[in-house]
Amino acid sequence: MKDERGDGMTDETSSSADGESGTSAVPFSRYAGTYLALVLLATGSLVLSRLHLGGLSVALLIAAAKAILVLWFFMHLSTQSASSRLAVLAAVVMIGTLVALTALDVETRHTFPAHTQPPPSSGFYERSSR
Amino acid sequence: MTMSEVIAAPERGGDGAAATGDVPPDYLRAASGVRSWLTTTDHKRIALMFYVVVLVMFMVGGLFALALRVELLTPRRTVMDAMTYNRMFTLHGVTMVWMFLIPAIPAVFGNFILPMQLGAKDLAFPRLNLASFYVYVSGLLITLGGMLAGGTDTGWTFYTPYSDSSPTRLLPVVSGVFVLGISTIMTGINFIATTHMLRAPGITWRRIPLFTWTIYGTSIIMVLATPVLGLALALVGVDHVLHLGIFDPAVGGDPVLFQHLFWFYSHPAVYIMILPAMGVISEVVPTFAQRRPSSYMAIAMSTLGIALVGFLTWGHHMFVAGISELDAGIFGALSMFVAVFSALKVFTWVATLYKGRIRLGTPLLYFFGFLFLFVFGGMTGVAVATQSLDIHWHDTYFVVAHFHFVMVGGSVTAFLAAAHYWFPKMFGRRYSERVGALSATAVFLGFVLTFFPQFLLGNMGMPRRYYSYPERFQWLHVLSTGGAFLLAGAIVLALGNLLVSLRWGPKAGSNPWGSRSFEWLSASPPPKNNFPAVPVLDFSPYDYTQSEEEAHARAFPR
Amino acid sequence: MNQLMRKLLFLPPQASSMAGEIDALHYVVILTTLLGAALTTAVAVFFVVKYRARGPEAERPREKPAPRPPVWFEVVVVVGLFGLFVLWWIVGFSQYVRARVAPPDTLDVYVTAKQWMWKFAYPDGHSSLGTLFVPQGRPVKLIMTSRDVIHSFYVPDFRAKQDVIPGRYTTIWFTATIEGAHQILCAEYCGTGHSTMRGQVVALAPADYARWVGQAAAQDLSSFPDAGGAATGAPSMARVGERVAADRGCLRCHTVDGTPHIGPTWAGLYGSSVPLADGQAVLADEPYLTESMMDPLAKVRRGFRPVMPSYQGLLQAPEAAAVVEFIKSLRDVPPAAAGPMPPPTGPLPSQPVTP
Amino acid sequence: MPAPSHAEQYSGYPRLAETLRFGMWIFLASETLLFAGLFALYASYRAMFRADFTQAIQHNTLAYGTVNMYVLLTSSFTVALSLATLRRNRPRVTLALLLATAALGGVFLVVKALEYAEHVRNGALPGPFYHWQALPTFGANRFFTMYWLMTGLHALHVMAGVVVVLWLARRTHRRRYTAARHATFEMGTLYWHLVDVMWLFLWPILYLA
Repeated sequence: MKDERGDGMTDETSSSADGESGTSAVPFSRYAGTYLALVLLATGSLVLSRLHLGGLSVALLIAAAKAILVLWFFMHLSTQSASSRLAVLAAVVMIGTLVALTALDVETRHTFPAHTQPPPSSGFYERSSR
Repeated sequence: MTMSEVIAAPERGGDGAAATGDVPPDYLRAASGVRSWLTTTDHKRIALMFYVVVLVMFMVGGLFALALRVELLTPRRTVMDAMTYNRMFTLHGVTMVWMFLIPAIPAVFGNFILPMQLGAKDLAFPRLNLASFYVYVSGLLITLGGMLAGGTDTGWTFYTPYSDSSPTRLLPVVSGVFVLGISTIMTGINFIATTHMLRAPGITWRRIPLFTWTIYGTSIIMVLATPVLGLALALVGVDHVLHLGIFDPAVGGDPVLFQHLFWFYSHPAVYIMILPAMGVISEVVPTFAQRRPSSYMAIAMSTLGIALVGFLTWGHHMFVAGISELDAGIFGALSMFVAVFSALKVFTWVATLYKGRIRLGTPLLYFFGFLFLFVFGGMTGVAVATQSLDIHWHDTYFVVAHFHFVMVGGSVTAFLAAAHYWFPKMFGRRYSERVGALSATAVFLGFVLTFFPQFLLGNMGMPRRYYSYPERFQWLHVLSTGGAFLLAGAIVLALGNLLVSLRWGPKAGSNPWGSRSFEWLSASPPPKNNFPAVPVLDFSPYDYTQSEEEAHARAFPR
Repeated sequence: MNQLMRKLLFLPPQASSMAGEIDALHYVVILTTLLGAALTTAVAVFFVVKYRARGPEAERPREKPAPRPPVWFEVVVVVGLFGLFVLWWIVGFSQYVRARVAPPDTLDVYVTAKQWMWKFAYPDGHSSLGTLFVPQGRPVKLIMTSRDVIHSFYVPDFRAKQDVIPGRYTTIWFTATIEGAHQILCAEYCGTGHSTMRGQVVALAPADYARWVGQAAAQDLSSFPDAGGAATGAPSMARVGERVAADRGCLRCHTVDGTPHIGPTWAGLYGSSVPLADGQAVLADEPYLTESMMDPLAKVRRGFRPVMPSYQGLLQAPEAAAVVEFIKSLRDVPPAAAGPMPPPTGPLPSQPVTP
Repeated sequence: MPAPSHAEQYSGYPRLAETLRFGMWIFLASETLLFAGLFALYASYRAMFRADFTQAIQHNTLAYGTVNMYVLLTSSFTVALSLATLRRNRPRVTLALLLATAALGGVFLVVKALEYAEHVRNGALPGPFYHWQALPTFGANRFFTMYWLMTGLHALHVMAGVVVVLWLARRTHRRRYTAARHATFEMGTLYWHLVDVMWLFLWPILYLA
């Protein structure tokens, strides 16, 4: 079966806006709104940590929300081609893999203690308790 | 700029229509003088410059290997002392991994062939391409400087805490490899951008030739894994100089964490070395069988599979390093998963020979060498990933034999196959098939004689990186050393054959192998902009139901 | 069959309990590998010979594209292969866990790896350099640490290997089944003398081992540097540990008969679950006891004030091992109501009380 | 602006701009992987010394970190605005915003220097140089070693970002960019945003929880 002739340009390349004119219509208010949201989230995260609520997981969730805001609006990921979003996704997945599997190793060490005791020669305690 | 405008104005590019007889000069004669080479942004010339430097580094690494093999002839001292031997195996590792295997196929054949297979005039960022060559050369010089200053003896893995306390000069070698990593990232960015953005009209993702698919998969690994190597080496370098105790157990650090960071890069790095080799084989087999690959999607998707799942399996290098059993179990399972993709490719290649019209040629002979060595080497990889067996095999010559089977038996054999397969396209000449066939057979025999005894050494329990060894291992080492010299001679013969044919080889037409892949649509050697006009490639690169003339007519409509 | 395959593959003798089953899996995996490679190449050669381009017909383009194997065939091959690999993983992982986690009642020997030598400290007080004497047929657990860089304790005959990491304890266990000497090699690169860092595991029959233990104990124990006056016959490691504990002031806070005092009592401590100040509980095994001596603030027992000074640098590894043995010897002394004690009477240790 | 020599392989400037942006996004993905290694080390050492880490975080200089957080958020806002005003062809405002961004970057570095000075006074130095009496534990040693590595690498990236922003300012001053042709300008702003996103994640794990 012969391949059909002349189907148009590849899907990605024609989807993006035609050059620069498309993105200039972004109103200033959107930038200001994003900035305000970021500051509010930062302050919220600070207050939560001062009240010792939620701990690391909540703080990281808020940080992720702020990161998505910056990526989507300030860095215009919304108007980028699907390939750029793929790049961001791949980076996030790889970081998650490295952190997760490394920390899992340390977390589940049973046959021997997870963390180290310095050999006698290190003299660590003399220095720090001087 | 809609589709129709592009087709309507092919001549705008000022290349002159091929039909009017003033054939554009090929890229070799397009400009002359050393400056035109050193400041070129033509991906083909940069590929040739990479070719020369990569081959030189291959020879340097090979000399280190021969020195090691001579030393291992006798259980005690033969020609050098322990410290020299330890530096020699480190330099053999660093040279072969970062200066030859990783750049070899992507930077030489990827640079030359990828834009042509996509129908593009050049890579997305030609100046970045030239910059990556100079960064590569400067990385080389820094590392060679480190070698002359005595090099280091930590092995190419730089494990802490020995790399912190090693008396040798570690910093130059580590910073040289860091710079080589930067060059790898630059090349990776270039290839991904070109594959996404610069495909000729008509090429959808299902019509990209398979070699370009593997270079695209390799570039994903290059871009995502190399930074972690950069960080790991930077930490080791800083630790060696400033003693910040990052992994130092005396202040609570854990040396196993460095191994996590290092192998997070180094396992995908072995896929950087083997994926392009698979790409070359995926081009050679359909051409010599004169038929389409038995399953295009199998090879394309397993390339992406290897590129992505390859990131999840680094723990199988650390089964006995002191990681927890649960973590080791997870890594073991994921390692089995990634092995299936390689096996799928092997079956697809063999199935591609079915009902083909097979012509014999040197690249096909290299394919046979590749097939047996890669399948046997790859399967021993699955064996080493089986956890209880790895306890006995880890850090012995069994592992050395495994990765040489895959790296030398796989990547180097495919590198030689690519060198012969694309030789007519790159230089417009043919090499002598007889000498080619002889050297291919000699490479295979030399290889098996060198590395098969090392499997047995590993089973007997001979550890890696041993300067002196118990007497019972000696006769296998003598066998292996003999094989090493035969292998070295065979490789020199193969490359010598190509070198000679550069000058005295008969003229080659634009498509000596009768392949339908897109790079063969242009002249050999191709003009500066690869094709007389922007080709319309809306047909499969493995469509042997149309003749070459039909394909040419479809690609360059009047 | 087993011996034939072992000799064919150049494998060393199977001298440990695990070696036999590991080699069985080895034969299955290696045979499949050889078969797979040979079969694939044979099919390829057959296709090349059968479908060589012959005659002018080969030059004309094909009428219809070449046939593709049916999808079900590809699926079967992939799933079948994946199943085989997962099967290997299942067997391999179960053997791996059994090879890593020691059985309960093992003879514990402390191993210290130092740049280019192995040092063994036995529970009954004496130590040896380079040669490890073990009873045949009884599981032996090695508790290993390194003084400088990463080494790797590797005995090919036992199919056993474990990296020895500085600043941490890693364990390896085996049951020697064949008497005689089995070579120890270092498998992780550790410097110039990496290839000369060899030793021997000597497996003795139980009778010989008993006689060896008696005979070694009668020797002068000067080889045990910090044992102090070893005049009264052959002190076992526990007795040495008791003297070290007395000399270093451990017994000023820790009692041995279960009565409460400043620190938790050692009676019945070994193997019990210790409730910690931060709510968790930890098993009192060698690593916990050694860690509590070197870094007492890491895991403070609930109900006790964190006043214990660190013995870091004051206790050498053999002495620490001796004290641990002494604590283990009090394993079955019934602990009385070991609650916190009334306010201290004697002088508190010098370190200021942290909040 | 003279079309670069390889322009003829692109069907027009918009296509070249899109490719440059895509290339930049790949570079940003690669750059974040550099920090992934440090996040993995931090997570592992935190898993080892859980209590010591929470204790060390409470002893860390929260004020400096929070000020730096707001500084970088504002700088991200100003650099985003500079791109918007460039697209509205108001180069003078763009220049002002770029200089403001660079200034904020400078403020960040000054605050960071003060913070480092305080840590040095406390003795909270990495590895064997650590001698802070208040926290004599291993976990604190590990925390401050990771603290110095992560904030040090991030500070290097902030310096590089300031250089990039100043380079953009110089070319804006020379009217190199127009509303239709400013791909390299956008690439510079993307790099600065990356520096901000990095601190978004460093701030909680080093100062908050």
